[in-house]
Amino acid sequence: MPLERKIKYEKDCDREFADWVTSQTGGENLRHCIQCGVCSAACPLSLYMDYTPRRLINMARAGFKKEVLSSFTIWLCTSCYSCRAECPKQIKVTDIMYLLKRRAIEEGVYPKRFPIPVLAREFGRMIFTFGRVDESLLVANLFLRTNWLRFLDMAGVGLGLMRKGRMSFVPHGIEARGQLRRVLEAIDSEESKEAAK
Amino acid sequence: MRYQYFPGCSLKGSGRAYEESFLAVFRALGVEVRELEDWNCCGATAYMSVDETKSYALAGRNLAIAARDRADVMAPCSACYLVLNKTMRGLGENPELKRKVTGALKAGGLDYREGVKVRHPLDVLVNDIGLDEIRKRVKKPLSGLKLASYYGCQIVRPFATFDDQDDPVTMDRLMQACGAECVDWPLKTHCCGGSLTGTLPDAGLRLAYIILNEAKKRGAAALVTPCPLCQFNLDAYQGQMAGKFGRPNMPVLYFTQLIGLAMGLDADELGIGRGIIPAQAALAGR
Amino acid sequence: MSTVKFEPKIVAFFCNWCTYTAADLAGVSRLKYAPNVRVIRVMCSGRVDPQFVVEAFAKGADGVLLGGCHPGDCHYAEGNYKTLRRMKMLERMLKAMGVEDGRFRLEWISGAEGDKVRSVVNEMTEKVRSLGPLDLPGKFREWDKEIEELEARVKASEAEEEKIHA
Amino acid sequence: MPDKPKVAFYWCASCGGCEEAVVDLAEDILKVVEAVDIVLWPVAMDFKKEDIEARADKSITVSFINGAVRTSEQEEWARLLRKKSAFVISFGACANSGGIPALANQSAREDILKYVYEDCPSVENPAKSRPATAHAEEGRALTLPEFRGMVRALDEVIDVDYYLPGCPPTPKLIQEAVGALLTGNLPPKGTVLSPDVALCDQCKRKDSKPADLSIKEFKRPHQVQIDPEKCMLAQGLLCMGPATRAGCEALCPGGNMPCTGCFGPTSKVRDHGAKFISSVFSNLAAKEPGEIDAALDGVPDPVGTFYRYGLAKSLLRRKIN
Amino acid sequence: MPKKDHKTNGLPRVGFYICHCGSNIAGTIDVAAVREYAAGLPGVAVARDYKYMCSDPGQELIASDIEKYGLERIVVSACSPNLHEETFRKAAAKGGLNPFRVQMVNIREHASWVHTDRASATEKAKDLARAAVARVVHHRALERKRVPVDPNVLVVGGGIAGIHAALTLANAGKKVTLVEKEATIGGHMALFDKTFPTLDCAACILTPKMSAVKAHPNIRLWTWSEVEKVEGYVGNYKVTVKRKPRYVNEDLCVGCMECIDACVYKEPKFHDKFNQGLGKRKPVYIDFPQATPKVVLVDPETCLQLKTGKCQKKCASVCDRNAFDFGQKERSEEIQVGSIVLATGFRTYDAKKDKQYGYGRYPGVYTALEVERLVNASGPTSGEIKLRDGREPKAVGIIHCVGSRDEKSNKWCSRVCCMYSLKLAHLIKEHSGAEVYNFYIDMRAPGKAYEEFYDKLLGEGVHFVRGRVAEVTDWAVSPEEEGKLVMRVEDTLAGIVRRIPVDMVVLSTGLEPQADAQEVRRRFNIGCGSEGFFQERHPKLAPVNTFTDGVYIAGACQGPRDIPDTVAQAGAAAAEALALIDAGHVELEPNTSAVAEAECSGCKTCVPLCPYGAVSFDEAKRKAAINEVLCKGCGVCAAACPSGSITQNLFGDDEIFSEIEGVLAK
Repeated sequence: MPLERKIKYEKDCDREFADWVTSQTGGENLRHCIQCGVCSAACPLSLYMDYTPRRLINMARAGFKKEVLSSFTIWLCTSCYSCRAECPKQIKVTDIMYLLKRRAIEEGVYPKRFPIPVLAREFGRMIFTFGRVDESLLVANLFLRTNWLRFLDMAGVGLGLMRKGRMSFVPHGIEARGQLRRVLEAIDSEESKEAAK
Repeated sequence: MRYQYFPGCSLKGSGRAYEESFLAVFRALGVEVRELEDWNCCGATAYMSVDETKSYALAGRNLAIAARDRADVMAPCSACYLVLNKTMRGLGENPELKRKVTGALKAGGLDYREGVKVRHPLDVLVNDIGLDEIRKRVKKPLSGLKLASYYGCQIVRPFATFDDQDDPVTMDRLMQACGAECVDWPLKTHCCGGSLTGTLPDAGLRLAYIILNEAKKRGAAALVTPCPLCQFNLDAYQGQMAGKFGRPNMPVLYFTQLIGLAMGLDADELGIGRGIIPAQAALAGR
Repeated sequence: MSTVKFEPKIVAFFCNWCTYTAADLAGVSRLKYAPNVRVIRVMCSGRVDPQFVVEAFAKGADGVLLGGCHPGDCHYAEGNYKTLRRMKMLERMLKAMGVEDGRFRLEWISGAEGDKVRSVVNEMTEKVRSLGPLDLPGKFREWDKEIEELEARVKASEAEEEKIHA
Repeated sequence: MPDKPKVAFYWCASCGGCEEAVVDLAEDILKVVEAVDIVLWPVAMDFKKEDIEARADKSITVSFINGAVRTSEQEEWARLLRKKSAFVISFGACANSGGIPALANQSAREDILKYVYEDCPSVENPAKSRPATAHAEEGRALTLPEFRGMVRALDEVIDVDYYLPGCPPTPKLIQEAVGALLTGNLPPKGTVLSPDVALCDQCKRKDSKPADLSIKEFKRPHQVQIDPEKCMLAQGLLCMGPATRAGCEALCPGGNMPCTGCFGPTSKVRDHGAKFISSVFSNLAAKEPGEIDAALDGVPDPVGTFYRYGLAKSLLRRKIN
Repeated sequence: MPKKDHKTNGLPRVGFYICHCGSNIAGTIDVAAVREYAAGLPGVAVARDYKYMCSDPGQELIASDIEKYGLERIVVSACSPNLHEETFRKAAAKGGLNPFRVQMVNIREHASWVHTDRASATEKAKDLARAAVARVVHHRALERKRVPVDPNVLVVGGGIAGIHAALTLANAGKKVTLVEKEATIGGHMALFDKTFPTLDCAACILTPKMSAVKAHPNIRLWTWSEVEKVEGYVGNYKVTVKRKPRYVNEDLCVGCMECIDACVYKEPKFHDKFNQGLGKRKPVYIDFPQATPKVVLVDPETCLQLKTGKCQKKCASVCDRNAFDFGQKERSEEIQVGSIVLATGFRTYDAKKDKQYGYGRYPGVYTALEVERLVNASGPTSGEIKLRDGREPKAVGIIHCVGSRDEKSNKWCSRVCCMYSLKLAHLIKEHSGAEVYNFYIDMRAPGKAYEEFYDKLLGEGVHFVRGRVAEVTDWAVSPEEEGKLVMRVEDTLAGIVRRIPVDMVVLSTGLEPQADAQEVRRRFNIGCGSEGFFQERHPKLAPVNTFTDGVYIAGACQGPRDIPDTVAQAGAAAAEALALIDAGHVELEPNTSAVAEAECSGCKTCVPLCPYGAVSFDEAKRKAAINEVLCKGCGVCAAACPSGSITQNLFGDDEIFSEIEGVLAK
């Protein structure tokens, strides 16, 4: 069995990453965490997580960038905000999950063909083009892009919905698509300006 | 009384019954509800994980449009309700973000103004219209109907603006006003699995099942909810659950549908038939 | 305006029991804030006579800050209510005399609010900086130039006569 | 004939009321006239500037100068009289502290001229011509005095020996002053020739003032039937008496009008208005900011109320603009 | 070196001293530059700097210079006057100068400690020095008024703190009035069964002290009473006390309790506050057998006679002492005291606020105080641990930090919860043999023999789970969870989330300020910290003093603390009061106001402004007059006097105007 070094050397810790997290909106009082674990206990998904939210928070502020960004935990968050509601230090755990997801997508470190980041990207693509989301189309795309076999398994759902008139494959977008694009592009240029600085 | 109405994508798709019943009820109450013109996707929570600023801008566009009218905005979809409120707070607390977003909106010829109120129909029904008014309108009380009121997460968290985060009661009081009975149970705001039902069924379906199963245990004949995604997960996936955990066979209705029934509106007008799990039995021909 | 950055001069009147104590606390807690304020200690904000405020402006203050205990917390029961009443009238008078809002500020700061001292002093310093110098002594000199000229002229003409007579 | 003390009267920016006050000495004026030679009194007799210029310095025993100083001419006369007089007495509120004319210190010079010569509804001046300090025509040059940037009290222009307060000073105070000068038993220089105590001391309504005023609202004289006995402040009328120097024997309260402060403050007060604010408003009934503001709305014109006679000598001197 | 004949052109000769305070000041301010600058100021005859002005040589320097240079005024530029003004006044007095001719400049707290830029901090120090020199010239020689101290003491609150303070004072021969708002003294301690870490029974150590209070000739015990009004000043307080009606004459009742048996209500059926509602009582009752005074009282809310006037009054008829008096009315009594000890204690956090723990929803959820009563032999279950439904718990979970260390409720650590939770864990295990889980965030056992106690509990096999419980719920995911209360928590040391089914949940609620803390502190004119506990004068150096002389605080009203600390503090408060009494007199600050009679117009503006009635209107002279003993020196009258005829010592117009001019003159 292959041996792997578990001990952390200080050089393995990425201070810059820790500072980045705490500097983001939502990350403000991350450093105040007293590791009580109430977030983990309140989380309905923690039972599937590789690291509990509490551990993830601690690893983030310690700068364990690799483990944090590649963790399964951030992708399991359904943003039900239970953690944030219970946190005695009012740490915005959910928002922190969001910003970690964003960073992971930027750096391309997430399980390949793992549906959730794809879902997120699909959302983006669809909103850009139509201004609205057509769930059915979204779901269909999603499964075709990840694991189309599962699509068959889920097809039952789709058929049921269709029978009940709850599915439409014609994407109805907004009229002012141009306007919407201008708005989103304005953000891009603004952010690229900042990047330049 | 007059309100603007932000449907959001779900209420035009899988949540159609929600829109139908919501509009029907407010029509019957004589409250004017106007759909926000050319609204766009609220930027839903999942999008937050692609680009935060853009998701603020997306919601910002809707708020800018809403600001042209003084009337409060009703957002029946929990996600929309949360995202729009979160955006207002976010822009309020973070001037830098506000500068970016309002700037971008300007580029699109829109101007963002503060002071728009985004509210949930539950809030409006209980605090603006009032339970007494509802009681007055009840023609066919839902007497004998045992319900488990399930709120889901995002209308009380993180911003508990009109109800308690752990033990909300608004919808229970509404259902009681309609003559129904609400079981006492602890899962009112537990997670239904959100988008995981689709992306990670093993995880998502389990959560959904726990809720349906507990409701059943407590003797509820049906689940009532104010959230389209919850309704979708809890209703549409019961078939998938069957294989893994067992078949709850529990109809999942929108609170607007039940209010509508109590007020004597026509079941089809309220989209009762659109449920994957038929509700007729539970509603005993109401 | 001169090229050197304008540093506002702010005179503060702090009540001994709350705001002065809070300022001490800020010190003990090593909070850092702008060095533009000069504190004058009074036992109670109720001791502060609106004359002190206008005098401070007349003698060259760019801003005047008055700090007392929160309403209901006055060490002398109700001194701060008397302060509030007077100062609200004074504010109206100052406005009418063309002293911009923000040059005079009344704040309730309890002995436990060292951090509020920091934020109030910093905010006010920035506010007054943005308003620019008030510099009444300078303005007085400016205004009085016109009569000095005449005085000089009179003296000159008298000197002329002296010559003629002589 | 024996060399009688020489006396000069001069008026700067004033309404003439102070001159009236002198006339109000009635037959006593004759005594004065017997006792002194009047060498200058523009309002009553015809003298020329040259006459005064021709006099030896300090040859005038005393000059009574009333009115505030607004123009260069007034400054010249003030300086001239200062030079020629042994004593200069600042006569009346305008000379002492700017008086009513000093209320103009709330407006900039330009605004005043623009209004008076252009915007005033009753003015017809399409050419928008303004008085010029120098004008030449057919070889003749005409000059006008300079209109200064602000109104000044007399002692802001020249050195003053004594002050007679009041708008106008009362005959009694004038007599006492003249008497003191003639008999030569004089108080220290710079003294205001009136008791150094506030007016309540002389006011008949003093006893009707409650121990606890706690004023609820302010009214203006035209808004109420004023009780002729009761303390004005107790009736919600802003009476400057408590903050104003005595000497007039409470003429206005006697005439059922609140004191407006023409005698100026007592010697220990630097700013009449600020001090008055400090006293009266401490005794409002209101506690909450909202209530307090409501009460203060009853004082629509703070500056005009608190500095009616003293703006020129207020610590801020004029509106800053 | 300037000589004695140094010219100060007519001005009083000022000595200027600036302190380095080690590097505290010198680190940020150019002390030498300030000294040089001050030396050139008008009137300054000598200017020096020194490492520590407050040290003996520093003070000596001032004293000797006064003689050497004929100094008439002293300015010391150092720390806050609130710290050392007294020190330097004494130094001046030692040198033969009137102590009030000294002015301090605060360049430490207000400059060196709060600024970073040396140049601007030094500028500030110069400005302040200039102002002080300009102002000190006007300082007149003043005398401190001496007023005698009333040796009687008021102790408010009859918990262990109040009891201990009262006894200490009484044993020292002082007359003490102990006022308690409940019907019995004993406070929270009387509710406890055992006390940590020694596990000796609370009653055994408390009740003897309670009866000692009752029996003590020097203590007047007023229970069922509250302080209404406090007037006066240090050494001479006039206190009004509200005495609530008991409907039983205290002097006649001997506490035989026959009336309780006789009551027309055969069974006790009313909420028993003392037992946290776990037991029931009758309309006529006594809190607990050792209640002190051992006197019954009648509850007007539930007593038939008092509600309807129609009752056989069996209670009264069986009382051979005729102690019953249904006509009793509330009354107020006035007492004179010289000093006051406040020991008003704390309240526990309202567990209902934390909905996720289901208190009030699930009968199996208890507060720690309720459990104290359950395990107490004299409690409603006489020490048996029975759930509300009568079952005996097989598993019990104790949640720490409920209403503590939580931004949503109380930020602070309540200090005692960890220890009392350990105690309860031990007692529950001992009484019921149940499995006991402690859910803690951090285990805090920082006291004598506390860590050892924790160690003992570890040995006893109590389970410790490090994690804050997210939820107490009754939904089961497995058969063994059915009918149980399930606690969801992360075992943070294992990094694993657990669901633990129990029968009983104990919420270790934190300590909070009393509900009426704000009113009480206003009544006694003291301060509260931001969290609402009474504010001590100095967190380290004056922990039992307040900013109001003669008023001292003891126990948990000042902050959460356990019994040993409370008792120690109560002793300290008593000692402070004794020190004041033994001095026999207090010296009043001389910064009082006075009316210049000749200049007063009698306008009465000042009269209503004084909160202490020190300003009066002399009808004969028709002028205002100030009683300088009553005057506390706020100066509000001086500010308001419309003719400037009132001056305040040390804060006169001349002093303040010259200070204003001083800081601005350049």
